[in-house]
Amino acid sequence: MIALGQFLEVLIGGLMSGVLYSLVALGFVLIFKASGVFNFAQGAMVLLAGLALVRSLDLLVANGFPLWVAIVLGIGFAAVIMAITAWLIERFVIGPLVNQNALTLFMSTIGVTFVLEGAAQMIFGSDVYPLRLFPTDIWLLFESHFPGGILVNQLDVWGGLIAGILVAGLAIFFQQTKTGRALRAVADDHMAAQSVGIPIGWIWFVVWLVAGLVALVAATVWGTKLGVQFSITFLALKALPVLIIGGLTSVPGAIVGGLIVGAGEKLAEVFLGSHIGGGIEYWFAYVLALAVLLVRPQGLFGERIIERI
Amino acid sequence: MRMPDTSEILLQVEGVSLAFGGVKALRDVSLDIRKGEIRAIIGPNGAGKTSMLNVINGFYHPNRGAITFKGRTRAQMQPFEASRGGIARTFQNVALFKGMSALDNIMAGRTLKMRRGLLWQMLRYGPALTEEIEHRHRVEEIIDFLEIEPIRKVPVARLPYGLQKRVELGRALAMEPDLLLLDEPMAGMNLEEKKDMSRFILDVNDYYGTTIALIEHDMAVVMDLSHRVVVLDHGVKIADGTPDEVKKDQGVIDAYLGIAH
Amino acid sequence: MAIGGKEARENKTRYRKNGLNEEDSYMVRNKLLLAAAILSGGAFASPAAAQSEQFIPILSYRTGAYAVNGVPYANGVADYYNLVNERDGGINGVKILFEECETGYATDKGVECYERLKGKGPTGAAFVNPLSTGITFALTEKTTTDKIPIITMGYGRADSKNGAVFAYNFPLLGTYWSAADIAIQHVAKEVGGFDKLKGKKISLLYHDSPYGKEPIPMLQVLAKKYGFEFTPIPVTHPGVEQKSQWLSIRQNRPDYVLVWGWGVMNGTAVKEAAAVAYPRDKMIGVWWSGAEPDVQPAGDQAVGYKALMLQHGAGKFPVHAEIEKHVYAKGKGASEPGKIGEVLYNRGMVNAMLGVEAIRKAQEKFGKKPLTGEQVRWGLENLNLSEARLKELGFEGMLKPIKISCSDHEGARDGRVQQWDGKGWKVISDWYTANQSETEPLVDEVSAKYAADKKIQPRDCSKES
Amino acid sequence: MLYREAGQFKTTYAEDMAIFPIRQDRMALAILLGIAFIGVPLLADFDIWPFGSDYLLRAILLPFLILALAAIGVNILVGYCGQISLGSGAFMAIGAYSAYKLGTGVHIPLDWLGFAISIPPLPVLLSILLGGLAAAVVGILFGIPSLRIKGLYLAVATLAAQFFFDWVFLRVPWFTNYAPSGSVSAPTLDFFGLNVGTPIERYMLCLIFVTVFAFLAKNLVRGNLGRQWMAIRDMDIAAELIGIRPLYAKLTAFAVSSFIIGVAGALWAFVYLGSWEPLAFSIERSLQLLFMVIIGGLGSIMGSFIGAAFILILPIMLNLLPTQLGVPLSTETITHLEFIIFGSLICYLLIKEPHGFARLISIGKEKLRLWPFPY
Repeated sequence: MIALGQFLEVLIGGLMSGVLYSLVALGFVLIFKASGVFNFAQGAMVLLAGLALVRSLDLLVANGFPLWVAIVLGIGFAAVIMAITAWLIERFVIGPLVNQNALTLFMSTIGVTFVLEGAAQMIFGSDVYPLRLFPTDIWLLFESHFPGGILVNQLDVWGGLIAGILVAGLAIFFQQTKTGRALRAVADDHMAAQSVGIPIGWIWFVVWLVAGLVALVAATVWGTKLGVQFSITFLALKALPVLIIGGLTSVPGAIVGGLIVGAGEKLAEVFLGSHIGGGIEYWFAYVLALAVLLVRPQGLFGERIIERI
Repeated sequence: MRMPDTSEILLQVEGVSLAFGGVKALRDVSLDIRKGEIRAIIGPNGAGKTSMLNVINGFYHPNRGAITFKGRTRAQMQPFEASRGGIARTFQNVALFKGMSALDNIMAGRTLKMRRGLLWQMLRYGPALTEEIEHRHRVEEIIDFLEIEPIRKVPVARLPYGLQKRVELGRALAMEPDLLLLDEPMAGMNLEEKKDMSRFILDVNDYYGTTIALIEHDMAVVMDLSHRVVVLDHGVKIADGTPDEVKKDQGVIDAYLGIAH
Repeated sequence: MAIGGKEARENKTRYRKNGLNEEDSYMVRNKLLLAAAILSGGAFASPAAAQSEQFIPILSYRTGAYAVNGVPYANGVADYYNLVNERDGGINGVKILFEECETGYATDKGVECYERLKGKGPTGAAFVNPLSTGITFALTEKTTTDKIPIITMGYGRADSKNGAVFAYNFPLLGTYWSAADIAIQHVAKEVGGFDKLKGKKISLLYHDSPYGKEPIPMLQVLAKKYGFEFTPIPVTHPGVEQKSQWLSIRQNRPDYVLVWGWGVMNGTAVKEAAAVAYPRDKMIGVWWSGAEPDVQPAGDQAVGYKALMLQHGAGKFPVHAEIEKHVYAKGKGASEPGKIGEVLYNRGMVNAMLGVEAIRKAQEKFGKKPLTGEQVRWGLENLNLSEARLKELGFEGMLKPIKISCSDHEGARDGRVQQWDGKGWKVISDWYTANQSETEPLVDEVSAKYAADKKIQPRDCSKES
Repeated sequence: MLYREAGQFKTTYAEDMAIFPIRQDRMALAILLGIAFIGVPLLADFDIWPFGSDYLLRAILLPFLILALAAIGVNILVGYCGQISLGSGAFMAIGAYSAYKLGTGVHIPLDWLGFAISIPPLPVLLSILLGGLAAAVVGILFGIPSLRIKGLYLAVATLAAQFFFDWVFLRVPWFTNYAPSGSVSAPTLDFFGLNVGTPIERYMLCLIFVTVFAFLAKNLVRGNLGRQWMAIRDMDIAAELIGIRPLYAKLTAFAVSSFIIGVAGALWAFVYLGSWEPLAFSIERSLQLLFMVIIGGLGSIMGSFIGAAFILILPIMLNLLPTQLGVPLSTETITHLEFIIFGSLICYLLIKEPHGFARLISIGKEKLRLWPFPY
């Protein structure tokens, strides 16, 4: 008999972890939506952003800057690094590869992943760097109702809040700003967008920049959770099923997909894993994604694929 | 012009309707195609011509109606039923296999006739080799017929549009079809190419006795080639008859002139 | 290439017939080497090595998911070799030539590195130390064929303690089975005796790889013997996501959690333990889960966390002063000076020292010249470091005496327990010695099975000198 | 002037359909095979550098041959049939572990039925081939979703196979014969009484496998089945309408591809690694194989070889070069530089020639044919 308290606790913990996956998945969605590029480098971008942030932060604090100044400057510095990265990627990789098939583009982003991983570690070091931007204490809720209460980590709550703000911000960006609207036009048909005078190179730069900033946000949360280190790049693999379940082109899909994956895999691991050997969360999300695709080949929120001839 | 010898009906479409969401592509259309004839389907853009071909070869499944092919009636065709039953087609926007040579494209049309299994093919020896050579002979006949010998090994993506259309016709012919559906075989061609293509169509009809249904915009071509013409407009059949009859039909004239009705 | 081939062939036959002296043949070989090097763009040519150098490969990982732990270790190894070269002019005058190769903790890269470096130097690799249990498994057979000892200090396959079967494997100072036994001994001590273990719950949080799985059979044996409830909990490589594991732990409330992690998994385990409020002082890491990078990022959350010590811990000893004097003062140090004396740095140093001492031992028998792997193996098997010798070397207080023999390739199986106080590691226990009566039956059983599978005729250790 | 086909007339279709219809190509292939089958063993036999040391054979040629074989398998699925797969590593693992089980004897106790299935250890060759077969069966199973899921969605779906099988071989002790560490080692490589042990013997073994499978694969892709695969790849709807069954074409591609990948996996485990764990067939391996076929050339058997050589050897070269040239760089920097240069080169190649080395070669050949005239 599964205790309700434990079930709720795992469910909540899972949903929260899921939101953290969504933070990474969001970056994928943005780039895929605007340029049809399946960006494997998102994980490496999180690493780069995190390293740039934490290293500059350490340096500033060591030089006597007050913490809040250091944080603002550090985030600014990391944002600049992401902007440079976005420009380089657009200029030297994605720009020249326009109109290539999806597989070639996908592989080129793996190439970019190698470059980013190498460069980030060469410039900023390959140690583990602690980052403490958010509280990591815990709350125990409903202790009167359940023995031991329901454990909630404050960091997860912060992660959820930030994801919410991020999605809202992106929605405003897409709906209200000129660049955002141009971006949606490019996403629909980049040839047509180009012909009405939307500078496509600029738009793609903006998209990669936004994805880079999303990576920076993800890095603040994940860096606090794990410490900024190479292993953060593995998050890309955690975000893939989130993406597929939500649909490659849907921002809300990335969030919902994250919630489903997070809750699903934690529940499966805790309640099923103990019976069949443990470690099933390693593949559970992917099998779930496969199952979703069999029912809806475009993911839950993806645009329907219509075949014509 | 030679008239078809029989009035035997090869394919009969009865009361077919097709809708995508709210858009009605075909509304209660009936038509028949007789064995050995060249049947033209014409109409303004968006009239539902291509949809009709798609219904005939099973790519679209109509919401209502029945299709009788070679005496068997069904609510809808399946692509494999159609191809196995001997319906071949070409496409409005050339649908060749871009990465393959002209020869391989046409050879692909022989798939249904090739029997040897995976293991023999892997060895490419004995029966598999014999079969491959035998079909190569047939395909070379088609290549000769379409006068595309020099380009047989060229990847089709590199061929000019006119030749691509010809290769596509070759691929359809390789299936040795009983019914050949041609979707705008002359679109985008110059006069010279149109003449060639018209000749091939007539020859196919003549020489192999293949029944042909074609969609074409060029009225002169349609009137010259076809035995009977059906006219669609906004998914509705508005006329059906010999070229001369259709030409005089007031509804057809209005439709083409865009008069509201 | 064809011409070169013919020449060499002629050379070989001439050598056989006329007894061409070795030097001439070496020259011809060098010429060929040069020709071939030019033909292949020079990429495969080995630089002509001086005749009097002993080559030692370093298989390290300074990048990737495990770099955090790989870097200090590799630094310790390199610094010690440099110390021997700078201070003593080599091992009895034989300089150490060493080269690093990056494995990234990946098995296939490890195999490539081994193949790349095993033939370097005048006599080939003296020994190899892959710092990865996975690579150890992959190399075990190859090193036996190539006659190169594989030193796996504190890791590797536990059954290779049996030198009669594993002639070339040396899991020095302690295998995982010894570690498991020591950990349980410490738990028993904390709960007040082995009889109190009955009914206790002990979980093993392990890296899901051969490394993490090694202790399981030993712990199962111990669980049966002492009647505690043993639960293995796997963590998938690389170990960044452990929430569900710790939520389970929170529900099951085991009395102790043993941590068998590496790289990011260790730090994450500490943080997640804090996140579910599992007491850190009920966690005991293996000696690979008890270094500074594992606890420092967690800050205060790590206070109280315990880990086994592979004899040594952190801290500076006389040998460190020597290294600072002879290596760092000359600007040849590999590490940031502040990190000298960290746990993994010290372990790298100990590892290098044992290798060097084995070579020194072998030189007693084979002469003061570069030795082959096979000769170094003899040195390892007859290595006997007394308290006095350790003091001479500057390792007093870090290590206990070690004596290796044919039947005991482990040499010593002692350990202590240390605890993190937020700033540094503090030794909190006395010495434990793994109980051989517990480990030995398992070693015999598993190594006998290996010998049968591989059709190895075990050596008769009573006949070895 | 060397590369002309003028004067080479084909009088039968059989001649025209030969595997290499142009004489010069045939000669080049003969020379290549001659070097591979006779030259390398001879050089190695006489201890002539670079074959005197095992490095080139054991650390370069052996993995090259095996990964080239796997790349051929991946190319059949991705390059010829157009179904993107990121799960190739899993199929290598299935081949490896199935071959291991068959080579060491299978015992399935079915107590609830009152009997047990026992198969004695099979000969190594048979185990390897059956390992391939097991991979083919699982390949078919995981190929079924391809009927509905397309493109990158399919690619991610195939990751399910990758991660699931990683886990299975890690978690189910039956597959590792209950080895406590979960690491298993290959049975003795005994081929019809011949023990394959030395590097050169291992090399010859893999060479034979690769040559045979490359020819079989070449025959398949230029036959009827190959045309069906390419038709599905280029335009699946049109293919269906001319009578190609997508189900049959896709599943045969999955089966043949997985079979070859499975055999390669068994060779990787048995012949190259000797002892292995599931991490040897991780997602990195899948990505590496995909790189090989894309850089080498999608839809080209020859390209699989070139791609394998490039992707395998380039990083090693980059890693070796600074040490060889005596550039004083730390291992760390070298490795980071290796990453950066390797990644940049990948991007550069994809931009310069998205169709890979195979296309470069065919362009080169065409130029050579016309040489010295520009066109």
